[in-house]
Amino acid sequence: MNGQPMLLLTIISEAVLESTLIDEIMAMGAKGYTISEARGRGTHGIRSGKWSASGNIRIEVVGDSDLCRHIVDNLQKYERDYGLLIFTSQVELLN
Amino acid sequence: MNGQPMLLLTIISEAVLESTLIDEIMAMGAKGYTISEARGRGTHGIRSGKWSASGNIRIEVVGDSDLCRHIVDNLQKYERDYGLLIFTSQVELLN
Amino acid sequence: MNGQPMLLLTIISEAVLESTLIDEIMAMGAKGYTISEARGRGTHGIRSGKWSASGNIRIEVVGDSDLCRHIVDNLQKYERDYGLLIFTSQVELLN
Amino acid sequence: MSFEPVVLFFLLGVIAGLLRSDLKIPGSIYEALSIFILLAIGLKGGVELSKYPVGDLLLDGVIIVLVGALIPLVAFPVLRYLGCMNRADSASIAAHYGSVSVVTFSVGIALLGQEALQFEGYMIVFLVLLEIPALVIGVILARHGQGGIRWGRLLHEVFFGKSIYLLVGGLLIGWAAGSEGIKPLDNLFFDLFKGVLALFLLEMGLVASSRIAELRAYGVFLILFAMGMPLFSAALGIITGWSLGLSVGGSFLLATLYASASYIAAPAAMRIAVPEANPALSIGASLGMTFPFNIFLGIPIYLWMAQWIHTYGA
Amino acid sequence: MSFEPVVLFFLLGVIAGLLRSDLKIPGSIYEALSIFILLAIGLKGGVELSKYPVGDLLLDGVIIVLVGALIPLVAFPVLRYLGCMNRADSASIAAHYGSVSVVTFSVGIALLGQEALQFEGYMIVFLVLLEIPALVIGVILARHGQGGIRWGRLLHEVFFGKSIYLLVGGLLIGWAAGSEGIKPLDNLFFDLFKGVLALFLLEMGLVASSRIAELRAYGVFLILFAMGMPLFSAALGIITGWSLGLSVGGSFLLATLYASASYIAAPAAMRIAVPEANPALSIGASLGMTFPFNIFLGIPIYLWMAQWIHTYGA
Amino acid sequence: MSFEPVVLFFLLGVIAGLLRSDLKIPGSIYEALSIFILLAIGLKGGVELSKYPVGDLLLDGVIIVLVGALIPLVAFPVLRYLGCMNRADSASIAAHYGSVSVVTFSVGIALLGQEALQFEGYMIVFLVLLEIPALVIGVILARHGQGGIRWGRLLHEVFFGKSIYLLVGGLLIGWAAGSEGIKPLDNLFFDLFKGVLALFLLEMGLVASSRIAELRAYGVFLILFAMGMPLFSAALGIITGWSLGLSVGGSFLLATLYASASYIAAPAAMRIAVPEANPALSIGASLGMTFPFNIFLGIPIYLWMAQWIHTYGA
Ligand SMILES: Nc1ncnc2c1ncn2[C@@H]1O[C@H](COP(=O)(O)O)[C@@H](O)[C@H]1O
Ligand SMILES: Nc1ncnc2c1ncn2[C@@H]1O[C@H](COP(=O)(O)O)[C@@H](O)[C@H]1O
Ligand SMILES: Nc1ncnc2c1ncn2[C@@H]1O[C@H](COP(=O)(O)O)[C@@H](O)[C@H]1O
Ligand code: NA
Ligand code: NA
Ligand code: NA
Repeated sequence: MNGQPMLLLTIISEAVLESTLIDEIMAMGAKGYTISEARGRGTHGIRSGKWSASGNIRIEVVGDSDLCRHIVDNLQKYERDYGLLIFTSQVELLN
Repeated sequence: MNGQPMLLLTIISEAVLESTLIDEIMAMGAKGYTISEARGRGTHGIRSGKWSASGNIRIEVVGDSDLCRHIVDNLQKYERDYGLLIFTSQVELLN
Repeated sequence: MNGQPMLLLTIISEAVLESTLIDEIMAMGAKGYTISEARGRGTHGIRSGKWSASGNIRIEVVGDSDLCRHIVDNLQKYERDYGLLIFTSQVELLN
Repeated sequence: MSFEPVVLFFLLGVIAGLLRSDLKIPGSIYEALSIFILLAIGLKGGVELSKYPVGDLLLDGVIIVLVGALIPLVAFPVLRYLGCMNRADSASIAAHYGSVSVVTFSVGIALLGQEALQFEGYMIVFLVLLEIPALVIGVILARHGQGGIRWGRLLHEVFFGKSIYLLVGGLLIGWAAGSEGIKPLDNLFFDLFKGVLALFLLEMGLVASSRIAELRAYGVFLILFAMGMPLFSAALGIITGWSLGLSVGGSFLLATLYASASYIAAPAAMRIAVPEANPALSIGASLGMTFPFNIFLGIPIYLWMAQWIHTYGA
Repeated sequence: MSFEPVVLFFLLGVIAGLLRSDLKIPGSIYEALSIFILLAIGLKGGVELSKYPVGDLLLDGVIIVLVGALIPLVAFPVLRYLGCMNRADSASIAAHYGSVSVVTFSVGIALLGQEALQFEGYMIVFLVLLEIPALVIGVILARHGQGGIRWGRLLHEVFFGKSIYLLVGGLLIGWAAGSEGIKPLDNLFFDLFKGVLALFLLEMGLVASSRIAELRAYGVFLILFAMGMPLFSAALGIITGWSLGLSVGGSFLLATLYASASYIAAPAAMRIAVPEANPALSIGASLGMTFPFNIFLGIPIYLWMAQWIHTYGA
Repeated sequence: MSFEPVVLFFLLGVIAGLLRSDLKIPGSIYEALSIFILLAIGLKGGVELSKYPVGDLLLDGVIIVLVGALIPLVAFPVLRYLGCMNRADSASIAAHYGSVSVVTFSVGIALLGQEALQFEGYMIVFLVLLEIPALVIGVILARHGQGGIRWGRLLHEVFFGKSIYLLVGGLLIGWAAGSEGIKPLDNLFFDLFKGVLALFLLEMGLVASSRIAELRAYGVFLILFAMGMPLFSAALGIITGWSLGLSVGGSFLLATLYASASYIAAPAAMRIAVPEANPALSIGASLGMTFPFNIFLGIPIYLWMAQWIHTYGA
């Protein structure tokens, strides 16, 4: 399998930020993204997903390290006020 | 933690392919798989998940690199016509 | 991107274990966790997610290797009786 | 012109989508609403069917299906040669227009209710019958001269796809139980039908609004096709219904069936059987254009056409 | 033999599953339907209960619970020694059969409605009472001679598990509000009950179809048990009901309760309290075999049994 | 004191949450229930509105909105100076209390139904009107002297947020269709309303129970505020309603509107427009304390206040 080394950027955030984050991500030049629903717990307390205001989303973007850095830099401004968890991992893109 | 090094194969695809992909994956000898619902955007446009025809799924298979290669080779034929994103990452299996 | 190297611990288990596992994870000192719904197949058969008793969950915890080891050690006792899949991968935490 | 307030919910959904409102109906609710509508229509059809001797409907059924099969056969060359589209896309779109839309049909029934017009209850049976040949013809058109149709897979998709399965299942249960046996279910499946239809139209509006934008990218030909084709099919339906001696309501419903384009059964079946066709085109045309055209303009026009031919025909 | 059309929806679901139709009811809708059914049954029971002085039911209740407790105590040795199953599995299956199924019970009530037979409204209270001891006995049987039962966890699971909690909660609200106070809720909880039951049975059919296949793997003994046990329990119920002077409908419902096997409360409780038991066995038997057996064959038989004993008994 | 059994479902939810029952209502069902309630209220309001000449309501509307705008303007300094909270939190909480709760309002209507009291149907219009200025004032208070309000984003959130959009949309559809045109939808939107409200209250109870715990962390001041503020606002409402010559039911509903605090529209709008405010505080107070206070104690008190002033006033 000679895949292409890439970064997988995972962002976990409050669902209310969805459209804002997506706009930022696409503006930075991402080719796509994948979203799934999540719930959880962190420094901002329990996010139970029981009702609209308490759900999280999990956004994944596959891209090169430049793209990921740009996105992360741009999301810095949301960190103070919103529950966010951002991490990358190495993946091999196979198509 | 002396886990076993393994590959985690992640496939993001249109929900309509679910049973086809699962059949392929099990036929290649996978011991299992995990599916979760997703939505997203890529070269095939927005997949909003709003209705049955527009949802994505996220399939994960933990296996050795042989298995993953076999699966990926077998999925090649769907790439032309369907929205697919396939990547692997290194994991340590702990049970 | 000078992120912090961390481990991402992923646990896939029967939904009925949710509160038990969460209690264990928080008791081990995790700062948070993220849960999403899943379904799948493994040695314990098909878990279709069609009804309450047959759904899986996917728990993710970002933490250092000590924390992950503690959690994994503590979950050992559930492995005999419950469908569980546990693995870790290297990530860079960016916030 | 006749007007049915339930279509305002569709408008509400479209506007919400265009204005990027955060209103959204969860996917699982969409599934539940569509299961409800398919089952309810099937049950209603079955109850009606139980009042007729099936044999009497046979000839009518055969004629209606044969005429209906003309629709994809006319649509295909128009798309292929007039529209210069590739074979797969032409075939897939033709299948969508040959197939039918349960929701468009339901709006038609709602309008008849409001206008207090009768119709032949067994029309619902034809809804089921019309779905099937269109999909098969679509696949044959796509594969013509290439061989390699996976008939097993296709027919499985057609017959056991959610949409036909629930319609046929409901039909059989309604037929077996009859109007007396089904009575305890009336409160759910019949009395709530129109309200659920309103909610479903709201959701359809949300979905369609994103399709409208997409459709624009494919140029003027597809837009014209998406409005002209239903008018042609409806005319075919009116004439067929009138020739068979159906009532005004029956001819109108047959026209509505012919004119409607599928967006539940056909997309799923075509995605499997003709994967190289671009679903954005067929769904864009059927859901983004033909569906709103039908419920706002088409349906009132078809009713007027049916009334006209029954008054001045012959 | 008596027949209730609502069970056809179960059949529709089973066939969809066996034919691998793409019909599926989302998990969240399953949850919503089951919450509705549990609440509605609870409310109905509470309203009925408010018409009786609770004291009068006490003796009947104690007898019915004590006789009901025999069921897991009989099932356990049969499974353990006749079936050669291990202790945990035998105990878990025994608990499932000692516990009750709200949906089976609802189908029983639907049949009484169709046959225009009366029944003692407070029977629903026994539904709640019977669930509890069976689960406790199951755990004791599993742990016999080993100690280490986590009673706190178990009792929490039993009393605050969704199933009992909603039944009891509905019961109390219905009882507090009374038949007048609950009237504005009738449109939702009572009038729609049978329709929702039909949808739930459709979903149960989809789920059960996958269980039927699994059950085959466990051989003929479990299949025989899954049909013989309800017949035995039903006989116990008929005799108890008749001895207590219940009506035909009441005796029939008691038989149905005894004969039914749980697949909501028991699986959840057993998975927590007896985790080494294989859930595929207990759910396979109760949902894959006993549930369809009861709704298609058992319930008509039990009604016939109840009518027989009330005619020829004594 | 007047009592409406539907609130028992809220209690059932709270207790389930406190006892850590595994009962949970899936998020998608919550969404569906809230869409239903918003649409149904809007439709009802629209039907009522179609019976009045809109011009006549104009003056009343302006006064009611102006008086309503006092609420956040009073709440802000109380929170900021008496409660020593920071600017953003004070402004956000003030906006929640200036805004309204559709469910609290619905419980109020349910109580009037039970007490067989009339009310001015167009009150529902004010529900919509009151939501908007409160949110705008909240943002101005938060940003005062700092500039940088993103008005476009905020107004989009206010007007096209799910809550206002569905209320207004329902209102317009109800108004366009009128009481005759909407009749086929009555079975779903009006007859089932109270039952759906009961289910929604069950879910609200589950959600609120987790908020109650959180609220405790923020001390006694916020708890007192969450009970005192609605009493003050209700008094304002009673006096305004009585001065405008509304009926007892109308004055009571206006008091209920003023007294209620938002937990659908306001949290979403404030999270976007004043992100530095801690949502745990505002939602904790409005949902964890004011909502239960209103439905259990407030509403009966406001009714009593309205009856009192209409008897002894002037
Ligand atoms: N250590 C962690 N591991 C996994 N997920 C986390 C962790 N910390 C936070 N999260 C997720 O990120 C969301 C926001 O985190 P926070 O801002 O810390 O409240 C939480 O609701 C969780 O879903
Ligand atoms: N760069 C990306 N990062 C994350 N997910 C992606 C990316 N590109 C595509 N996807 C996902 O894969 C699906 C199919 O992609 P495509 O075939 O490019 O339309 C999309 O709907 C997304 O869910
Ligand atoms: N090889 C695998 N790859 C991905 N997911 C798996 C795999 N094996 C098991 N799983 C998941 O883990 C759950 C429990 O596994 P098991 O205990 O093997 O039944 C399954 O239902 C799947 O969701
Ligand atoms: Na058609
Ligand atoms: Na039993
Ligand atoms: Na208010």
